[in-house]
Amino acid sequence: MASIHHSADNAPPRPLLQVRDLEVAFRVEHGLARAVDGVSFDLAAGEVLGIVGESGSGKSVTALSILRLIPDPPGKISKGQILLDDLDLLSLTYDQMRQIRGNEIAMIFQEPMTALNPVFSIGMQVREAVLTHAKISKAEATDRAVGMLEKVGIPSARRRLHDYPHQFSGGMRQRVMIAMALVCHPRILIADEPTTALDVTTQSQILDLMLELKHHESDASIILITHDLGVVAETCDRAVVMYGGKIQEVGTVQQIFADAKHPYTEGLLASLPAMAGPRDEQLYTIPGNVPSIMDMPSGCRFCTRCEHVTDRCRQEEPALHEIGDGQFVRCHLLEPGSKPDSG
Amino acid sequence: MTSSTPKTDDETHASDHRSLSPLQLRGKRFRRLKRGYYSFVLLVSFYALSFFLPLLMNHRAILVQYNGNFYFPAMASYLHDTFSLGQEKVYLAKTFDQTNRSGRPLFGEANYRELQLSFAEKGSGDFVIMPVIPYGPNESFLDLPGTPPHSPSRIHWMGTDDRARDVMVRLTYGFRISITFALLVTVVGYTIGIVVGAVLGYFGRWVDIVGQRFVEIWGNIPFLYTVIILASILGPSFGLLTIILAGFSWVSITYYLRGEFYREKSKDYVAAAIATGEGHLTIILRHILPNALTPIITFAPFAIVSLIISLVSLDFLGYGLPAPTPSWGELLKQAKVNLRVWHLVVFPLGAMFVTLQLVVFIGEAVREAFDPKVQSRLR
Amino acid sequence: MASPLLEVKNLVVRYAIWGGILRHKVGEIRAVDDISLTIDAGETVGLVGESGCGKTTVAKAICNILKATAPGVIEQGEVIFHSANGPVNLLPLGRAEMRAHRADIQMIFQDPFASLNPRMTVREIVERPLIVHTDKSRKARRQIVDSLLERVGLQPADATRYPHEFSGGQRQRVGIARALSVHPKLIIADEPVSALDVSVQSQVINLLRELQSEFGLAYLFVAHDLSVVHHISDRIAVMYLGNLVETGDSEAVYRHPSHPYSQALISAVPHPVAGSSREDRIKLTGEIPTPVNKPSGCPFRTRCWLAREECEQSLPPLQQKESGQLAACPWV
Amino acid sequence: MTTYFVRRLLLMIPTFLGVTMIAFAITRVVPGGPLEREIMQLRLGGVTSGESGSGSSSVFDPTADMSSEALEQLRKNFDLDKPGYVAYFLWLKKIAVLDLGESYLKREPVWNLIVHRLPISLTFGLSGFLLAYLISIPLGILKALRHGTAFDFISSTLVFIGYSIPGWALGALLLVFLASGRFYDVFPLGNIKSSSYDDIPSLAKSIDDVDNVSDEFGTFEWERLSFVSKVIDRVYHMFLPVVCYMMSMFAALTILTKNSLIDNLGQDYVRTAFAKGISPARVILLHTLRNSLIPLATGLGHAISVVMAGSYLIEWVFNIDGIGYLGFTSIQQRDYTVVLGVLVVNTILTLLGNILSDFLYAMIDPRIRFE
Repeated sequence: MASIHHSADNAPPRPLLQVRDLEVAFRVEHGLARAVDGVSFDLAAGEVLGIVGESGSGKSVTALSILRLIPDPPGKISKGQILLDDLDLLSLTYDQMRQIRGNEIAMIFQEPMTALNPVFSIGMQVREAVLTHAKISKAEATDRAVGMLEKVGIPSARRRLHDYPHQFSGGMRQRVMIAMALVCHPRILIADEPTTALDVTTQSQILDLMLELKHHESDASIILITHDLGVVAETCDRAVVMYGGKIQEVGTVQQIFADAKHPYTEGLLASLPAMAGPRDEQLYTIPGNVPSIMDMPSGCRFCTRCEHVTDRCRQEEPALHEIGDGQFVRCHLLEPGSKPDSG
Repeated sequence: MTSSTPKTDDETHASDHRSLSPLQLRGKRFRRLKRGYYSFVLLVSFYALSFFLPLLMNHRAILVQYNGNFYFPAMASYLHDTFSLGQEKVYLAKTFDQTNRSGRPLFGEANYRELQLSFAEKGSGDFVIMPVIPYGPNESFLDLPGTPPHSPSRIHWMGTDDRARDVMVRLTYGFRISITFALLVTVVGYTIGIVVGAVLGYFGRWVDIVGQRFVEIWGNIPFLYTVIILASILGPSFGLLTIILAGFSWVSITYYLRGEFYREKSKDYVAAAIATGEGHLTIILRHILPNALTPIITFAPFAIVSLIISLVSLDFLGYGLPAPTPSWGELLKQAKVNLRVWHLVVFPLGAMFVTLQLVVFIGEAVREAFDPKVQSRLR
Repeated sequence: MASPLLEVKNLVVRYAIWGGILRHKVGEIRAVDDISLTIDAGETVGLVGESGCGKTTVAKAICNILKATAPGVIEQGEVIFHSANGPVNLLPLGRAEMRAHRADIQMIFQDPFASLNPRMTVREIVERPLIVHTDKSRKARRQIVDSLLERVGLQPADATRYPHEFSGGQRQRVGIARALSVHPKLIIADEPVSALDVSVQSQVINLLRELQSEFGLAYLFVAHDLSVVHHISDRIAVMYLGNLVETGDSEAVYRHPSHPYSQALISAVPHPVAGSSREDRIKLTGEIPTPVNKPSGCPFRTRCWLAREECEQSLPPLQQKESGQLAACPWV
Repeated sequence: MTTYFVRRLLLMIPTFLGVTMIAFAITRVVPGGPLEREIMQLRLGGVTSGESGSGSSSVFDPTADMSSEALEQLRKNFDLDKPGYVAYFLWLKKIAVLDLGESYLKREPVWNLIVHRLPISLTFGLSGFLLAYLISIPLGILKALRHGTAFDFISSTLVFIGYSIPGWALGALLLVFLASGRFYDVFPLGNIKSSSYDDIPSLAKSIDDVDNVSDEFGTFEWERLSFVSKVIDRVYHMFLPVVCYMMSMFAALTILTKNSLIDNLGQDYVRTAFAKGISPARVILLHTLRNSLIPLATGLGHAISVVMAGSYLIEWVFNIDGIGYLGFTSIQQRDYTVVLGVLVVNTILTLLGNILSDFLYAMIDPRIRFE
C-alpha cells in the first residue's frame, strides 16, 4: 500500500495524524455496509485538510472514526490504524481515548441546534469541556469558558453564560460549538459540515473565525468535512475527494481545482454553475445517481457514472496511486502506461 | 443530504425489487418479529375457533340419531340465538322420548348427557355425539356433592362457581365475549377519535380551540361513575356497555390524531395537494390520514388490553355485562366474597393474563415494526 | 418585452404573534413587506435571500396556499395572474375560485422527502393533478404519467414504486413530473435543488431549463444559492428581512451588485476554483436580525458598512442604478 | 411563563364548569335519585307504622299515593322544582364557598366525609406512585443501557406481566395467597391499621404487650402503640395495596423511561458530549437523563388523577375506606351529593395535576420556560 505523503517540498518530517487503511462497516438488515473502505491520508501540523464528497461517500464516517465516535452497534471500525504522532488511537483503551477526545482532537458538527444539549446552559457546556481535561477549579474553568466565548465573538459572554442554546441564533450556536471545541486547545479540530446549516453570509463569518483562530490561537490542524467544493477551495491547503467510501483523489487545493485528474472530481467541478462562465450553456452533468451504499458496483466505485468507463473499470478496482507531486488518483486510465481518452 | 452516515432503516434500502408500500414494509418487519407474530397467529386462531365454541363446549349434543332421524341440537340453538336462523331453538326431552331415572317423561329441554347414557344402555343403534366438553356455560351442576363453588376435580378441571357452573367453560366463553367487546369498542372509539382528531388537527384555529375544550371536558368526566350510573339505570347490556366505553375511549385517540394531523399538515406534500386544488375531504382522507395512522396502529393493541381490563373491572364491580353472561370479572367478584376459594381467582386471572399477554406481545412487535429503536451504542 | 404573466403588487404578508393571558394579538411579524415583482411569460425570475427573509412566503402567497398552511396570516396587495380570460387577482380568491387557476400555476418544493406523499405510488402522486383538473380516462392518465416520467428521466416502470425507493434527485424528478402534468404556464420552484447532491443538482437544473424551452414555462426560482440562481434566471430579485433590496437583470445584479447586502451576499459565495481566497471578501459583522426584532428603516443598516443616521428613519425606495438594476440604497 | 400559567388556571374554569354541568345533569335526569329514595323512605316508614299501602303500584311510581303538597315540598328540598340551570347555579354558588352539601344517607356534610378520606387515599396512592418511580426509573435506565441483553430480556418479562395484570387483580391474587389463610396468612385482608391487639403483626407484639396498648377497660387503643410498632403495623397493612398501586404504573413507566432514554441516546448532543471526552456515566446520568425526564415529569403531575381514577378498585379489594371507595359506594347508593362532591374534588385535583405537569415540564426544559 502506497503511503500518501504530504506534498514533497514542504513536507514536515512526520505528519501529525496518519490514517491508514481505515475500514468502517455498518450492520444493516440485509448485510454489512462498508461505509468507509480502505481510507488512508495524512494530516500535517498546521494544515487545513478538506474531505469532500457527496452523501454516502463516507466522509463523515471517516471523521467520526478518528475520534472513535462510530455508534457500535451498528457500526464498527473493522480495520486500519489512526496514528496521532506514534499513538494508534484504535488500540487505546477507552479511558485513554477519552483523554484524546476534546483535549487533543476536538470536533464540531453540522447542526449546532441539536449538537448542543437543549437543557443545559451554554456556560455549563463549555465549562464542562474544560473541567473534563484540566484539573482546575470551577471558577477558573468559568473564566476560561468566558475567555473562549469572547474569542469566538459572543458579545457580553459572561452575561450570556446562563443562556440556553435555543436563545442563540444559528451562527451564534456554531460559535459556541467552536468555543467548546477549542477551549482545551486541541491540536486537531475536526469540523463536520460546520456551515451547511447556516446562511451564506453566516457561513463566511464562521469560516473566517475558524481560520483566524487556527492562525492566531493554537495553530492547530483542521480537518474540514464538506460537500461544498467552494468552501474547500478557499479554506483548505489540501483536499481528499471521496466517493463510495473510497478516496478517489488527493492533492493540494491548487492541484484539485486547477488540474483535477479523476473523472469524478472533474465532473463534479464541471457540473457547478460557474461563477464566471456564460449563463445560457447547459451545465455538465454526471449521469446517474449516487449509488446506495448497499449496492456499490464492483470494480471502480464510479464506473456506473463514468464517461470513460472500460471493461477493466467494471471488473477491477483501481489502486490509489501517485501521479506526481503529492497528487494521488484512483483511476485505471491514469495509471502509468495506460492511455487516457481525451476528457 | 449531507450526512454520510448510512441509514440502517431498511426502508431506504429495500433490496428486493418488488415495491412495498411503507405499510407493507412494516408488515414484513412485523412478521420477522417471531414472538409478536406467533402471538398474533395464535390469538387470531383462538378467536376464530371461539366461534365454534357451541360445538366444542356445550351441554347440547352435536348430533343425535334417534329413530332414524338426525338432530343437530347445538347447531340449531347456536344458529337461532346468534343469527336468528332456523326454527328450532331447543329440542324438548319429549322429542327423544327421554325419561328420568324413574321412567317418568322428562319435561323441558333434553338432557343429552343422560340421553347418551340411556342410548348406550339400550343399544338400539341410536346415538348421541357430545361436544368435547359436554357442559354448557350457563348450566348449573346442582347434583354435584358438596356446596358450590366446587373445587377443581377430574370432571370439572377448574372447578365450579357459586352457582355450580363449570369455570373452564365459562372462561372460554368469556374469552370470546371479551375479545369481541374490545374489538368493537376499539373500532367505534377509533372511528370517533379519528374523526374528531382529524377535524381538530386539520382545521386548527378556532375549531381546534373550541373543540379541545369540549374534548377536555369529556375527558375529565370520570368514566366509571358514568358507566355505573347509566348501566344501573338503563340496565346493563352488551350494546350499552360498548357504546359507553367507546364514548369514553375515543378521547385519547383524538389527542394522538390531532397531533399527527398538525405535524403532517405542515409537510410539503400537503402544501402540494393544496396547490393542486384538492378539496378538504380528499386531503384529509387520501393524503394525510394514511400518514397519520402510525401512532394509532401502534397504540391499538394496548387499547385492547386496557379495554379488556375495563370490562373485567366492570364485571368485577358488578356493573358489567348482564347476569348469566359468562365473564371473567364476574367470577372474580364471586371470589371477593370468599377469598379462600382460590380457583375463582387463579383461573380467571390466568385466562385474562394469558390473553392480555398475547395482545401485549403483539403490541410490542407492532411498536417495534413501526418504530424500530435502533439502539446504537456510542461510547 | 414579453407580456407579463404574473404581477405581484405591493405584497405584504404579516403573521400575528399571539400572547398574553387571553391569547390576544400582541404583535405581528412582517414576513413580506411591500414586495412587487413581475414575471413575464416564458422567463425565469430568481428570488434570492437567506433563510427567514420571506422568499418562501412570497412563493406560497403567489400559489395562494399560505392561508391554508399558516395560521393567523394576513395578506395585502395584489397577485395578478394574466390568465387566458384576462387578469385576475389571486389573493382574495377562495378555494373553489382558485381551483380554476391552479393548473396554470404549479409548485416544486425544496425537500424531495417531505413533498411526496410517502403512502402514494409515483403514479398516484403524478396523476392527482390530472384527476383534479381534467376528466381524462384512467387509460389516458396512465399514458400521460408514463410519458411524463420518461420526459423527466425516470422509467414508466417506476410508476408503481413508492417515494422511499428513490434517491433525492429521482424524487425531485417525480415532483417536477407532478407539476408538469397539467401543463402549467408558471412554475414556482422553491429551492428545488438545494437538498440535492452536487452531482445531481446540475442534472435537475438542466432538466428545468430544457422543460422551460419545451413547454414555454415561466419560473419563479426561489433559492439561496446565488450561482445557481444566476445560472438559471433572466432576472434576479434579492430579498432581505422581508424587503426587496435589489432587482434587475441577472447579469447586472450578479456582476455589479448595487445594494450593500447584494454585494455582501455575492461576495460571501465561495468559489470552487483554484486560488480563490477569503481575503478580499466583504466581512459582515453581526447576525441577521430575526423578523421579530427587525430594525427600523433600512433592515440591513445594523450590518451595513455604509449605514448612517438617515438609514434609521425610513426604508429607502428602489432606485435606478448605473448598471440598470433597481436597488433600495441611496448611498451606492 | 407567569402569563402562561395564569392562562392555564383560567382555562380550568370552563373545563370544571363543563364537567360538573354534565355530571349534575346526569344526577337530575336519571331515576332512582334522592327524591325517589326519600319518598320510598317515607313510604316505608308508613308501612312499618301499620298503615296499609298499595305496594304493587309503588314499584313503578313511588310518588303515586303522595299528597301533592308533600311531593312539592320534597322537590323543593332538592331544588327539583326549579329549572335545571337555576338549580345548577344554586349548587355552584354553594360549591364556591366549599359547601358540598350533606350526604342523604350518612347525614353528614360531604366535605367532612371527603376530608376524612382524602389523606387515606393519597397516602396509599402516592406511596405506590413513589415506589413505582423508585423502581421503574432505575430499571428503565438499566434496560436502556443493556438493551438486547439477557438482563433486558428477563426484566421485560416483569414488564409484560405488569401490562397484563391490573393492580387490583394482583391485589386479589395476593390476598388469596398471602392473606386469606387458604395458603398463607402473612398479611391482613384490608384496613389501614389494626383494630385489635390480635390483628397487629407479631413483630409489633414483641415490642408492645397487650396491657400497654389497652385502656383501663381492656380496649385496644392503636394510639398507645410505640412509634416503631405503629410503623410496623402501618407497613404491615399498607404493603399489599401499595404493591398493587405500584404495579399498576410499573410497566408503562419502565417502558417510558427506557424508550425515552434510548431516543435521547441517539441525539446529536450525546455525540457532542462524547466528543468532549466526558465519561459515559456522566453523559447518561446527566446529559441524557435530564432530557429523558421530561415525559416522566409530565407523568408525575398526572399522579393525582391516576391515583384517583385507579383507587376505587384497589380500595374496594382491600376494603380501604378512602375517597374512591366513598365515591363508589355513593354511586351504588345514589347518594348524589356525595357523588358530586367527590367529583368536584377529583376534577379540581386532576386539573391542578395537569398544571403541575406543565410546571414540572417547564422546570426541566428551558425551551418551554422562556417561551
